[in-house]
Amino acid sequence: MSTATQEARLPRGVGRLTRGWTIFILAMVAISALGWIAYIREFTQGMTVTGMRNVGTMGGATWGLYITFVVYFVGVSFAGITIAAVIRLFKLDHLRPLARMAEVLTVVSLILGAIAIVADLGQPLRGMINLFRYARPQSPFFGTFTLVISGYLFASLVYLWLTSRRDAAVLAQRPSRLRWIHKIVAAGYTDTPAERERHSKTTFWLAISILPMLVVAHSTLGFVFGLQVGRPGWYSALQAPAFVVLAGVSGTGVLIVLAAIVRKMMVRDVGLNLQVFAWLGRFLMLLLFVYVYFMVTELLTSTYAGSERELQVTREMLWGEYSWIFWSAVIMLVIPLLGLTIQAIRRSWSIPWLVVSGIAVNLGAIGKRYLIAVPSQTHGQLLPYVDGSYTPTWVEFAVVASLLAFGALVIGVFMKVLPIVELEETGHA
Amino acid sequence: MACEQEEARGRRNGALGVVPPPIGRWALKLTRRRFIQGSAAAGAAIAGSGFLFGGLDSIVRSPAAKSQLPFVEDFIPTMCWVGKQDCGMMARRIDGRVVKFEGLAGNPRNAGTLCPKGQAQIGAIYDPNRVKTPLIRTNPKGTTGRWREVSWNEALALTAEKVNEVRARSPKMVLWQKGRSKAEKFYDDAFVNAIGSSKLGHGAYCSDAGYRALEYTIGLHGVQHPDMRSTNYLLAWGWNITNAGGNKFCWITWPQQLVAARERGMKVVHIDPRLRSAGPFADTWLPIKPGTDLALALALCQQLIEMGYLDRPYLTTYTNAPHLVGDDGLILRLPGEGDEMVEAVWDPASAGPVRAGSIESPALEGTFEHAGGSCRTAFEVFKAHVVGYTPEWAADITGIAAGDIRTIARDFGDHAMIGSTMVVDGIEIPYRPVSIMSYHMAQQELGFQALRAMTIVTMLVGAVGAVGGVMSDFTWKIHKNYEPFGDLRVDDPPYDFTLKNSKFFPINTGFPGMVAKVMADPGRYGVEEIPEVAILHMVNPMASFPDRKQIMEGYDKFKFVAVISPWLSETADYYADVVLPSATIEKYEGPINASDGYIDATALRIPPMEPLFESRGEIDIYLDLTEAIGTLFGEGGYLDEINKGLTLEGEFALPLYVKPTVREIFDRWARSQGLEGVSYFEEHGVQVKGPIAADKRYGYAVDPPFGGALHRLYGESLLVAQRTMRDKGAEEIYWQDYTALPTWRQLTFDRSPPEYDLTLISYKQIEHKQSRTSFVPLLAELSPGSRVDINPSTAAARAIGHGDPVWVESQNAITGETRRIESVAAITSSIRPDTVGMPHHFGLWTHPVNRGQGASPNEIFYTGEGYMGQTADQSFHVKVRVYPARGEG
Amino acid sequence: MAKYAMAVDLDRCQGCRACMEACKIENNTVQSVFWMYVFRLESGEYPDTKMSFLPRPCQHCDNAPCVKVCPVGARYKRQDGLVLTDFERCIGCRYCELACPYGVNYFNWTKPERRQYLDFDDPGIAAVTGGVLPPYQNPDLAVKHGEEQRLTAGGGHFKGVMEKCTFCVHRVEKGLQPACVATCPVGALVFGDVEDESGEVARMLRDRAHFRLLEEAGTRPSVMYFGGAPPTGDSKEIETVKARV
Amino acid sequence: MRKRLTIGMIVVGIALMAISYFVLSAPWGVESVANSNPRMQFAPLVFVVGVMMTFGSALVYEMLPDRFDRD
Repeated sequence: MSTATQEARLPRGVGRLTRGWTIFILAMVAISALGWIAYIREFTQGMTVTGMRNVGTMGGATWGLYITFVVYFVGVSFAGITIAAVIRLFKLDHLRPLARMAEVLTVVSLILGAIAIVADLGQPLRGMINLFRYARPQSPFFGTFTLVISGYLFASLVYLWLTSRRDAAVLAQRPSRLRWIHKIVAAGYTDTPAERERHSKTTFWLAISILPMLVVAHSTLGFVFGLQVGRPGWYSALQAPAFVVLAGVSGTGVLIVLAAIVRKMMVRDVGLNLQVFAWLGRFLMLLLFVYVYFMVTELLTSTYAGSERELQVTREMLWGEYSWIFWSAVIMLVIPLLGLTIQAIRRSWSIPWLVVSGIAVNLGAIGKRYLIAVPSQTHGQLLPYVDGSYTPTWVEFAVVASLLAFGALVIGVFMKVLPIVELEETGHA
Repeated sequence: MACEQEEARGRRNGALGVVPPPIGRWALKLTRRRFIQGSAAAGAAIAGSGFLFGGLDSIVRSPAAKSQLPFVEDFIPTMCWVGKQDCGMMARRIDGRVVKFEGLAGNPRNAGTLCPKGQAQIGAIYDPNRVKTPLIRTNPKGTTGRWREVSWNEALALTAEKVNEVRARSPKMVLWQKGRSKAEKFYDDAFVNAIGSSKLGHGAYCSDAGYRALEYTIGLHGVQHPDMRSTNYLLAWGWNITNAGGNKFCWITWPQQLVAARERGMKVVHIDPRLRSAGPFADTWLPIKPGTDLALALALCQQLIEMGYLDRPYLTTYTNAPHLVGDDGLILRLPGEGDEMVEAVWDPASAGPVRAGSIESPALEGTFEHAGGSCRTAFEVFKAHVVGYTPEWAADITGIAAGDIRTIARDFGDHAMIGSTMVVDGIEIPYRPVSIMSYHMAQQELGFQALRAMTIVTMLVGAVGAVGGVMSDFTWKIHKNYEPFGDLRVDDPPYDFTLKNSKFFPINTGFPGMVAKVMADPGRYGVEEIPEVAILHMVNPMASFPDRKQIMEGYDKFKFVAVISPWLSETADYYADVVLPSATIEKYEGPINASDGYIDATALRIPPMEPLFESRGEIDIYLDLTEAIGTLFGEGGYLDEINKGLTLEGEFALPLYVKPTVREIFDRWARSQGLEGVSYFEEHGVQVKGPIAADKRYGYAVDPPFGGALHRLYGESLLVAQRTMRDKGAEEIYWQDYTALPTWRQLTFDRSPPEYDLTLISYKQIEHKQSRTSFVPLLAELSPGSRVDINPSTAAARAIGHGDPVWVESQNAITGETRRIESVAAITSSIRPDTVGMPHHFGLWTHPVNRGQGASPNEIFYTGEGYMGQTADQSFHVKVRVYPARGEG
Repeated sequence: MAKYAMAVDLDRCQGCRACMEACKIENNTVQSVFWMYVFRLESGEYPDTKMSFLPRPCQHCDNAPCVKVCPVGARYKRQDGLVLTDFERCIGCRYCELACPYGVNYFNWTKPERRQYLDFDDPGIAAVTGGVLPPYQNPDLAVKHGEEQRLTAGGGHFKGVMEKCTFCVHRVEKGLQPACVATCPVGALVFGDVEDESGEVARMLRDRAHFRLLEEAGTRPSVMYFGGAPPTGDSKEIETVKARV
Repeated sequence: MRKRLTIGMIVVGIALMAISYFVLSAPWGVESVANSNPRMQFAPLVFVVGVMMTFGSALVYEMLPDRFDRD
């Protein structure tokens, strides 16, 4: 037999480089490259090439698109690991096909978040040293960088690896160019009952320990904004919980989209059936409900009881410069919510609809992240500075685009190295 | 922090600002300490450098960092150069390079502090856009110049040749024109005398109508300002408190005295179309209609008289109020000793006219029959004159409520405390703690008479020269104009090109705008000879004078123009044949009065470093130029004139046949002042001579009182002049304001068509000085460019938003000409709705920093009949309409 | 140990902005950076217009939000009350700027030499200054200060790090007043040790009422304002400088 | 043995986190004065190592071959 046909037998299309896939990968590489060009420009000339400027007399926003996406990426990571953990904990076996992609999603988006932070630093190289050298727990930033980026990323990686070992082992039994990788990942896993037993135990405990840490991690991110008295529109106890929930929303959204894509790609049924999507749909609906509720209370407090400046920021958001972003974000969140609710009631789920909702809520989420970051800077000055404005430059757009592309790239590659959907329990030893 | 406590105490004693320790100790201590720290820093710098720690983008430029350590630090006292105030500065030098200017503690004018302009001079001296070498023009004049860099010798030779060519024929046709002169003795006097040229100042654009008014009325060279240490109630009449200075002193001296006075409880009534000028320092703001100040002043006179706030002893003794005026408006005269006639007063005792001064208490009021005719005291005439000028009448004209006018008049009268006295330096002097700051009030159509009326307001309560009252000049020496003004000369043509003693302007300020007009059309004014060569000294007529069009028509006539300036001025750009680069601060200059009105002091500008590029100090330039012209040496030469100007006699006199260095000249002068030499100033920067005694400060206390001048309430000679002017066929527009008593009439600019519904005024900003600073980047950053201050309601009515581009279009009510400029709307509630204001500092083009700064209102003001006063002084008012510039092709 | 503070007398301030200029020259800050800023404010409607001036240095808060949030301790509070930035440690995250309610932080968006006021690469000038940039560069700024000997004085050091008013630490350690205080023509700015009873600041605190900016934020500023009144929501800024680049 | 090692790692990991957080890193306290420097440089690194150890324990637990126990 030629290796080709042998590889053809690798499940889940692992190792099979279709034309479409290659084109996709090349495209992603191209976009990432563009981002690098942009970033090198920023690195050499300074952040003057971005649209960011000082608040106050300079009338700008000093945190812009980058931070918006840091928050967004970390948010996306949330859903992945949560769902994976939930599946493990509550033995939701019919959702197992989601677990792997969920885990991958988490790892990837966390990496993107980390990169985005570095891109936002004026002294990135110093940053990488000084954060490890001097970081202060007193700074809300501390949690973001220790817990979220390092701890959380590391934990997810461990989790991903452990849960991938069995599949790797299975693949390693077959000859292929990727065999060596599979051997490494399998790390001597021989599918004995004892090992399975031990494995499920480990993953169970991992899941248990990851979940609380998750909440902490995302809350700390919320605190980065929520603890700032000096920023109308930021200082709020709701900031942290709202962050967690919106994180869930965006993450679940991406997961739905990803699942749908995988479903399309897979030649055989891999168990990504309507039932799975229905569950995701309900989950998303639930989160959306909670988030919209938070949003309303937030608005109510800031408009009803808000200080002069609070009011101004809210005004700007609702009717001013940022209204278009705000209202489209609201629509992007509310319409899917309605759609999902209707489907939930009618107990009939349409995958296309879910995908649309998935994309919509993510756009909505990005919009909301942007609105948290920017208006409070341009219109939230407590001293009588003239209002400012912020428009990202191509550099920022390019860097963000390349980050997204890079994420897609990694997932794409992963698919061809390890099964993006777990292999069924074949039971053979 | 010993130094700090010293200061704290200093502050409480009224001395403001930091007191830098004496230089010697300072330099030593510092240099040594820095050496150690320096090397430490150097080490750190190397360690801290490197890619990882951003070393690549490290200390702005690395050679700098290296060259600094170790370094030598020293301090050179000098003087600011940009303003009229010449504040004392301390230049901090590192290895001989000036790194900062700070206030010179010892100088009374600024007490160790500096304004933004002074601070920013560091950016001016290092400006790479200065004129670096002498330039000779290579293209036709009247347009942007192209230049050839030449040696000093070539430039001087050419200038000398052209000057001599004209001097041979008639020296007066060489015109030396200055904007500001910082060493009159060397420039206005010595140089001008040495080459026998005519000279022209900027006065008529400034407060000169006011100077003439006070010279005429009280014999002093200056306009009204308060005795700030004692005044309790001040009419800040158009005083741009937070942005500009005032008469004699300027910003920093005035603000320092003002805040002290405020803390003492002085009330400030701000009379100005803009509130921005006084800002928070106004207790009351009377937003007056531009150009109507005379009406308000007359109403105040009417009220003071009505309410009986009169200082009769003063009026009777020191003014011509009791002098008898006949029905013909002329003063009744009686034969005195010999054949001279003496003005008469009414003696109640003998019920007949007697010679003024011959009795103690003549009648101040009353109408009397005498020699078949009736006569009244001048005061009686004045009373009758103002009786119609009621607050209600004034309210319509000025836009100020009648009630407010009454209140102000009453408060003014009350605060005057008429009859009270105070003992100062052991002399009992009348105490009238009310005053007026009237600087630049003269810059309007009725400037001369408005200032006369405002002076009379203070005369009525006897505040002139009283403690807390009205000051005007440093001294009470009667100005040389006082006598001649008593009998104005009105000659027949041909006239001198300044129209001195002409039927047009019997009182004449010497008005460059008018001169330009005359040069454009000499025949029209009966002038035969016009200047051919101009030497421009620190002046930029094209940019800083109104009516650029007019100015250019004048300058087109010059055959040769030499410009002395550190930067390529706009005038140089268009008209200079030769540009001689002068230094900014880096030169010896002076001597300059450094008094603050209470302490007498003299200061000298000391070069903190060598003149940059090939520039030279003006005195150096004039030494070289006169040498080239051939009038440096000998009797009547430049050196001789300097000796006269600085009164260098005997051992101190400059030898007439040796070319001295400037430092040597000042060394002789300093020694003639009883100092060890110029080194005294090189160490201290200023010579403080001590407090000014009461008998020098207060008119009542000097001997004779008021310097012996009889204050002219009634201006007979003005009336006489008017009659002669009419006889000689001058048109009404010239003679109409020559009236014995200030008389209101409708303003010319008000006759513009109704669509020109706004009045444009121009103003000064604190960040800038005339046209000399808007190209200094540090200042251009603080105040970036032209704007039109416009009231919200006015803007709304024209659909103009803040920051919108707008056209400002002016109309000349006499010629019908219209002009327009584009600017940017600045919406502010601190200006009258019927008035718009623009800063006058912009509209320059030769310096890269000026690009995009926008236009200057000077371009749309007009010079000439109707837009200048009776004394040939520029009016800065014109009717405009303002409309959005967008949507227009 | 001294505890430095600044007193601002709003009854004296003429809004001339000399302090801003003195600060820029003393600290060699680049274009459109204003460690010291003076608001010119207008409120009310014609003819009842009110005007006021409000100098805004860094408030050097005792409970400084910027110090709290700095992830690497580059922004720190000294025992003598000064809040400073360690230019060699700052990583340029700009978190301090967002935490600060006063808007006093300025970031080096690009290499300082690119934001000079003029192109000083002129042989004529170099002849005098030896190519130093800016030509009036203050050497004290290259020197490290304080017990910790950290590079904290002056501006325009590194690309990508944060800057702000230092109360002229390099002058204060020499026993001089901050540049803004030294130049203020009307003595509206007073600087000194609050704990020194004989000092001017302490005296003013004894004799006169004062307020501090945004006290409700709990930042406990070291800058006290005497006379005048805090800006209201009605206060509108006029005559802004050229800072939007 | 494996279990012990695992638990050991978790304990040490958490200990490291706690120590770096409360002891090694910048001192706590309301006043912001003098909490700009960590007591020990690279304390945050210790924290991160702690996190990694804690979760790394899972690897040990799962991957360490059983024969360890047998000996």
